[in-house]
Amino acid sequence: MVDVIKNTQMHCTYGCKTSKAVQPNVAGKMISKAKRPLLIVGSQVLKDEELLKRTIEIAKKADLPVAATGHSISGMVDSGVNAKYINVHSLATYLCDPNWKGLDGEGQYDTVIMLGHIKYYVNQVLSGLKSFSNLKTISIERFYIQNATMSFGNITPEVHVEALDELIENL
Amino acid sequence: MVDVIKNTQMHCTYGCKTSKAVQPNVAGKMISKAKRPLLIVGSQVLKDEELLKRTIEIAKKADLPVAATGHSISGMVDSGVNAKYINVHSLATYLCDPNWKGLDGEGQYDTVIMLGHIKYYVNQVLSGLKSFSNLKTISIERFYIQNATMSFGNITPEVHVEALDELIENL
Amino acid sequence: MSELTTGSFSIDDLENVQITINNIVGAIEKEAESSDVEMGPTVKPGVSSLRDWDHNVLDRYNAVYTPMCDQCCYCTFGPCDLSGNKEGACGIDLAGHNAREFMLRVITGAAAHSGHGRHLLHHLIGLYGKDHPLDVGATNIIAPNVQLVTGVQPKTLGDLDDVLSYVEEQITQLLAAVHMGQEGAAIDFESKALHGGMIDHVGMEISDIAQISCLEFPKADEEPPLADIGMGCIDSSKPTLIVIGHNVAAITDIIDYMDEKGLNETMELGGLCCTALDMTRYKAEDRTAPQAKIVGTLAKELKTIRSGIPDVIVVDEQCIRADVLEEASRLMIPVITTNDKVMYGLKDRSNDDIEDIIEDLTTGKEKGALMFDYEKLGELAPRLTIMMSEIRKQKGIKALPEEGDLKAIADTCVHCGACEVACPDSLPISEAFTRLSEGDLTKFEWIHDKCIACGRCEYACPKDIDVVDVIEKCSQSLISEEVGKVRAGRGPISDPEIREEGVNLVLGTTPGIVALVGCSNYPDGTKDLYTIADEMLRRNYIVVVSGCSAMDLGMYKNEDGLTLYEQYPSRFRSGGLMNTGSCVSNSHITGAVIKVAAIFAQKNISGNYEEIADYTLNRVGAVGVAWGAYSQKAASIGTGCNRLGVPVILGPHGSKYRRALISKPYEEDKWNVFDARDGSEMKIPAAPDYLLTTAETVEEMMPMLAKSCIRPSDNNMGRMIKLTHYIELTQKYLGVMPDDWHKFVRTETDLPLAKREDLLKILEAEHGWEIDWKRKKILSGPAMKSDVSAQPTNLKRLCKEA
Amino acid sequence: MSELTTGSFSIDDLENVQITINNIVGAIEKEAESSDVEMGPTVKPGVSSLRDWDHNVLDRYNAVYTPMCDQCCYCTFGPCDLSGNKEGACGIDLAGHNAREFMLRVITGAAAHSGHGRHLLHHLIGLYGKDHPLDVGATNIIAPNVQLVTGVQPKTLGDLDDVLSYVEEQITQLLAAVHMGQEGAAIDFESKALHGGMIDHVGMEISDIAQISCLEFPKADEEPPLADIGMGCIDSSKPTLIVIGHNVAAITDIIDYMDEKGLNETMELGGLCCTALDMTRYKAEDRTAPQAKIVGTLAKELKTIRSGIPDVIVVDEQCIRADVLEEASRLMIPVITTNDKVMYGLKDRSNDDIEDIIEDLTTGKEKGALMFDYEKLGELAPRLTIMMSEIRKQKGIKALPEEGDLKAIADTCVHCGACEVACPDSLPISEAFTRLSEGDLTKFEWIHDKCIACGRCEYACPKDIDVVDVIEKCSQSLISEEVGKVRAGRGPISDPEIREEGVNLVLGTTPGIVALVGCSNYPDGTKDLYTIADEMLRRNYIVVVSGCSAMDLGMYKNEDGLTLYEQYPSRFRSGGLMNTGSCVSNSHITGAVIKVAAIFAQKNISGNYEEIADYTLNRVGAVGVAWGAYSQKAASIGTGCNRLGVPVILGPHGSKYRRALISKPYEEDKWNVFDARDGSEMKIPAAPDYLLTTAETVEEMMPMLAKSCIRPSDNNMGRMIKLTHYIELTQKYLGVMPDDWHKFVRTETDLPLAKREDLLKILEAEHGWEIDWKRKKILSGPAMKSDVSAQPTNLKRLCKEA
Repeated sequence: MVDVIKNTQMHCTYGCKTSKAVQPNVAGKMISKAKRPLLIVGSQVLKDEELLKRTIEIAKKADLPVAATGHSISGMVDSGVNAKYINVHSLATYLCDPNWKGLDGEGQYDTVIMLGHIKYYVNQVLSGLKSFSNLKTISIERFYIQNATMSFGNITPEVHVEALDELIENL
Repeated sequence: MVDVIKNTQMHCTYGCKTSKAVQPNVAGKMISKAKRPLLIVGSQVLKDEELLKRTIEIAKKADLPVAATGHSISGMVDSGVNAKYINVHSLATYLCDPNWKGLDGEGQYDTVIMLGHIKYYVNQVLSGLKSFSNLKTISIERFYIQNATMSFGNITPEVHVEALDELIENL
Repeated sequence: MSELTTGSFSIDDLENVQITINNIVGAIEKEAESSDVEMGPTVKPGVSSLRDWDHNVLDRYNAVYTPMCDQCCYCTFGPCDLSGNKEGACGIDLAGHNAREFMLRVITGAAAHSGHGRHLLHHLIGLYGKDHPLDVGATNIIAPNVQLVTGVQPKTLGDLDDVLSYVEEQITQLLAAVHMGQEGAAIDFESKALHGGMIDHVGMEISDIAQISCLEFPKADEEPPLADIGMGCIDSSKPTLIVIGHNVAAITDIIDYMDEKGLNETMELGGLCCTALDMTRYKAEDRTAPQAKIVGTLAKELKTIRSGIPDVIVVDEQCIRADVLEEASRLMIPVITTNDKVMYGLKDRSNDDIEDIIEDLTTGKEKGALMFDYEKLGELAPRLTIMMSEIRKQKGIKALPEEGDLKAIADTCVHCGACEVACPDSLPISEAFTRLSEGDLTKFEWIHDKCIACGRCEYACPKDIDVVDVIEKCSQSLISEEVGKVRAGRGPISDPEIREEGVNLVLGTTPGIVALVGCSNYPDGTKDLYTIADEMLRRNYIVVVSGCSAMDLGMYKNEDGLTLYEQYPSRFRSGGLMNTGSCVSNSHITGAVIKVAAIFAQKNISGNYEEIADYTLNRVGAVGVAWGAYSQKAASIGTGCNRLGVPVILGPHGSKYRRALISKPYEEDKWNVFDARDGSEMKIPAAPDYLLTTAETVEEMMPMLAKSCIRPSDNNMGRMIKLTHYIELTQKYLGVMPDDWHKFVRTETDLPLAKREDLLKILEAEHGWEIDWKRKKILSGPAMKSDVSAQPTNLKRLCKEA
Repeated sequence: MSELTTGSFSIDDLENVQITINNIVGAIEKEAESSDVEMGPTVKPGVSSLRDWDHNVLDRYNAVYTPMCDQCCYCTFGPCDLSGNKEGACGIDLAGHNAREFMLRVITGAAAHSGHGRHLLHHLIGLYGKDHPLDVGATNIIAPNVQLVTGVQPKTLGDLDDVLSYVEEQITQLLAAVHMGQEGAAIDFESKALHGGMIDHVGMEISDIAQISCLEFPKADEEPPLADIGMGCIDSSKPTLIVIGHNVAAITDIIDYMDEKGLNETMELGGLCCTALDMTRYKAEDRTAPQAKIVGTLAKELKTIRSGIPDVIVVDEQCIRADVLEEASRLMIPVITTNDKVMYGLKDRSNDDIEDIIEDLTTGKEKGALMFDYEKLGELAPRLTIMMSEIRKQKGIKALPEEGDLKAIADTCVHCGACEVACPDSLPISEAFTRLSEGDLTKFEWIHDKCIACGRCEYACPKDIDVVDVIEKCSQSLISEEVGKVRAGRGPISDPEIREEGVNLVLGTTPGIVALVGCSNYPDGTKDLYTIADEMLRRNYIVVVSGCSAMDLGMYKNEDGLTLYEQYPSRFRSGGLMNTGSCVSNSHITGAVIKVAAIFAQKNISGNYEEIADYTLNRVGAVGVAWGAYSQKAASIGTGCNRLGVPVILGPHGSKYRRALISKPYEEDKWNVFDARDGSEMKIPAAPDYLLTTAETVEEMMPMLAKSCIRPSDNNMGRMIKLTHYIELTQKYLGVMPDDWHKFVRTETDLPLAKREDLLKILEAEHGWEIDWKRKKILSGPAMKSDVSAQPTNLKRLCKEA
């Protein structure tokens, strides 16, 4: 089992509320249990093939709809994943709106999973969700993200890949 | 053994750096080991006789010089404790000055112990020491004080008295 | 055309054109010539003009930082971790950033006051014209702060306009320096903060002299009328209109309408915060007792709304709880906003018909309205109040829990302690619930007096208990007895008063001026303030109060049921107690200090800031106290005092301003000044030993006050009096002798008469001083000489050559 | 006296008195009459005057908060926990507080610009007099922002003075609202933020037109000269004087002195940040190539100092690293401060003899000096530079580590990763050290281009490694090649240019204006900006740049070694690339937009803000980009654009401004406007679908830019062109068709010609539109009608009755 919760160092705090460090197996199970999950994939997945591969695998295995932010969609064309491009700042705005019908018109989500984002950017965007929505946000990035509900700690790229593999096993 | 480190809830954070929660026996030993310690006693000791009694006991048993802030000195007259009145804000200023000679002219202190202070006030005053001095600050208040180097957690007045007793045993 | 002055005139051949001459270049110089008004070196000082003075003062009174946060989140390079005085991405360190943070608080406070002044001035010029004369009572120095800083001696409302533009320019310059990549040195942020504080007193003064001159306020009145104060003085059976804020401009029309329509018996008009104070000054120039009642301070806002008593609330600006609309609309109380600083998102109804607005508000279609037309407001608010009173009764609007439900509510408490962590003063709420469960209301009653009704406990409660409601309900009988008296704000101190008292202040025979200013929010309610004022008045200090402090002081009575206002004269003299007025009336306190230099010492004050500040620091024993937790305005008021050489003590919450100015008495070389007679150096006592600091308790503060008033210029009688109080207060409140009393002794005649022999013995035995016991004289020992004709100054340039 | 105007005159019988008439009451109205200048409804709007417009816009573009901290520490009631949108002790909630925080950033930026303007204006009026005429080139609208907001058409320097007082009054009013207990509604803080942004453009415009008019800057010049840029263009063998900041007022005397004494070959004069840009504009009106060199942006400051190349540093104001003095003095580089916003605690030497100052600085007795006398500075700085160069050589001052030591330094790294946590862009420093240990410098070279040299890594390092030094040393060969060309700032867009291009913009046949503004600090160096500009220029967008963006754009060259400045014309036309100038020249970008309405659409602009903003929002396809991490000024510049109806995209760091304005395209009722011809409602496309937002990557931003330029007023040709770019850019950068392209199609002629048939098929198959395949016409489907003569407006009041 990979331990990803040892290092939760942050450069700065956003206040008192801090995300719960979570292990990959637990995260995997939570994702599987979610009623209306959304995998939000950032453009950093394009910088690492291993990461992209696992991203696609997660989406497929858990049958997760994908919100592809930045230009990450370009890595998922013809991958068989149900992905739609959306700007992450807009998406976070809609996620706070109980009237939003989701990317598929089926209604608002209850859990979002963040992967492949720029660290400070995703933390910032999640800060809005933290205070202005009831959404559960699970960060499976390789950085500790304070403003998520749950997050991996700070890990190396290698450990990150292992952790994602373990997460996939638990889906 | 009294466990005083369970609850370290704060209302607000003063940044990333947070004091280490410490148990009474450990605190007691650290005080005993300090080369040049100073017990800084606040006026809240006057509100609780049990607290005042133990304050005096700590000072005597560990042979600690006492800086009596607020009007706490009025509770220590004729108690046999080596106490001097000083304003806590001024004291904290001098504690940041390497040239200060201490209350007794013998030189700067290396460890200060805080007891009997108003919670937000002592936390605020310690925030200056945290960033602008190398002093070790040990809070043995009944509240978790983020800006100390070490601190008890949040405890009830009853547990506080027990904790101080245990600390005294370990002096 | 040789009589051309500022003002307006028309020219025949330019039809429909009126020419306004705002400013005649050289006019100030000309006036100086013609009327022998000397100008000092810093007329309208810029950001750096008084920097030398600041650095001089800051060299002794060091900036002490206690950060609220060791991060910076100003710009998008960040957030940056500055802990341990690290540098952020822009290169600023924690000391620099904290100095900047403090400066920002100061200019926020200054902007609030001068923004208020600008609004008032626009309003009053609109009503009375630019040529309306300024009249603030028996004084030749109408605007001491304005004159000191800008050299301008304003005579009309219009004259204030230009001075206010100067204020706004300076505030903008200071705000600019807050920007990323500007000042890099903490000490220069400090100088900027001091500049902002000075500017604040100019802004406050403009605000207050404008309203005093136009709105028939008491004018340097030694016997202004008394007004009712307290939650208990509102007759809740009547329709009740409550106004909240700091700017009476919007409210005078309401008072006039009520007078005109004879509604004063029909309905209640009560106010919270400084608007309330200024309501009692309105048309009180002739000493008629005001109709309007003061409900209380900021700390009473939530409690007043929660009581359900107001039928309509009108807010103007400053110190208004941000949740007024939300809280009020839950109880079907319409809210009218009247100022662009506070608009609550409400629809602007200024151009709408009153009947339409009333329709929308009485039916609940709208929760409130924005109204900039004050004449309309004057009619709307009272009429609406009378209607809403009826409607709210009919609807059976219920506020606060029933007494019978209290136990059940208490039983829901799980005693998690979250409320106590959230409480700014860690009040024992959990214990009070335990007692309430047992049917005992007294612990909540006890809390009521300490609680500032901020409401943080309610947000923290996992069981959603409305804690504030419980506190208030448990304290109903206490609240109904909350009635007192406040003297309406008198405005400035008159020249005759200064003329009489100046010498006593400078020589020390009047031991000092203690100014109690700022907000309430005293965890121990009103009692602390009473204790301070009573003690100092008995000891013949001059006590000056303003704003919320002035209110709170009127809430506490002696055994005979008298407030301090009723016990002490309202004259500027030893043992006198004066309420100058609202927040902006704080400028009259610095104004009085400036006038001491101008009138008693015959100093030129025009554009002569440094010299007057130096005079104050070395000769005028004055000290300010802002005891409660407070907004940014206390930072600016206090900092303005500091630059002028007046020290200020804050309560423990004041540590959260994050910056103090504290000296080190053990740095002996810092306690020298020049003797202006010959430029020689002279040793001075280490007092005041701070310019801005905090005290932990009222007991600690008492001796601090006495010591803070000691000055190098004290004559022997003065020093003896001050030392007596310092020693007595230390003994009384700390139970010991002060350990530095001997440092203030220059000669045996400085020693308190009654204890002289005992003290001489101590000096001999403990400090090794040589005493001639026959003549009871000190032969050696004192570090300082006693020389009453010495002229202590920090400024080399003021010294004659040796 | 009928020709009496504002200005100064003397009167014979009043000796030594000069009368200045600042303002003639009714003059504006009179001029309006005489020259047919209409006045709009909001001349010099107060804080609430344009609130209706703001609420109108905010109803569609909602404020989106992403707090940097969920606490508030403004006042001493706090700190308060606002997480989960709780209320603090004063009743404010997290949304309200965040809106306030954003507003504070905006007015901080606005104050920086207008504080800069005030300083410049004082300085230039001192040199040139109040009557100095304003001249900014071929335009009848000298100051479009000033005129739009205040109704004033300034003709002289003196005319700007009064406008600036208005700006300062507004900033003070807004700062006042930051105070505890003022505004309670987030939406009204938003309105105040928008007000501050608008005011900022007035302040910027004043600054720039003042300096253009006095300092012989290019005046709406279509071919301003090229200047050298880059750390590589400084000849480090010569004595080097480096100036840093934003205000050229202090520097012109240095340039003049160097010219006069023939020092241009003897020594190097280089600048960082906007002062550098304005140095290249100084006396460039006649298109002579500037002598001064641009070293680079804020991101180059620390690297430049650490290189040890500067012999003397002169700073003025804004965007100067706070540690300049500390860093410079380690390398024995004296620092001269010249502005009261940045004084570094240095002694004021303005009144001292130059020789004494040189003595103190060359001997190291003082680390620097404060100098407000710019004439003296002009001589001091170059002379000192030449002397310090010799002294520093003799002393053997060593900067940066030796190449031979790099491996040893790398070996001390313990790979704890603290530097990467501290790095704003999480750069792989640890890995670079591993590689460096192996003798491979390339990873650090790679980092160099991404690193903004903030220095946070060094503070985080437990081994005290000077990481920035290592990065810089490893990249020496790269740095020596950092040379480029920047076109000197041209100033405003001329009236003839607008006259020619206006129609294309409004009809959409020129697909849009893309403005690249703001600071550098792009994690991908200069390449991102080049990519954007190159792509959009090829597509015939108009590209306007300013400030640090203008610098960075000059750093990247094509295969032929040409910068974009050398490839594209500097004219305001389709495919034109213009550098307007420094930070304050951003006002010319909004100025151009205002002029489109004034000149092309013949709209009155005086005091007519709302109508022009409405016109822009609905008809002018312009979009701003501020890509880097940035100071508060981007917040104010961007917010000023927003109120005028111009959307702005920020890079990912921009999310830390904590507030965006984002619409919800799925809220269909928000995408209606009125047709001014008859007041009927018309559907409009959901573009722009934000006013302020962020993009994650340059690739994502490309299609966003194209979509942001779509407007209801596009004719079919215009819509076709814009849609073509939107589809092509989405396909090129995201690899897919945009999923909302069909929503912008009103009729078949809106469809890109080349793909028309394919797209019609998709519309039929996927969206169920009815197609007449014979005539290739759309029979049903589009939500919007195509009606080029429609007059889309958000303002009911502008509509004719049906």
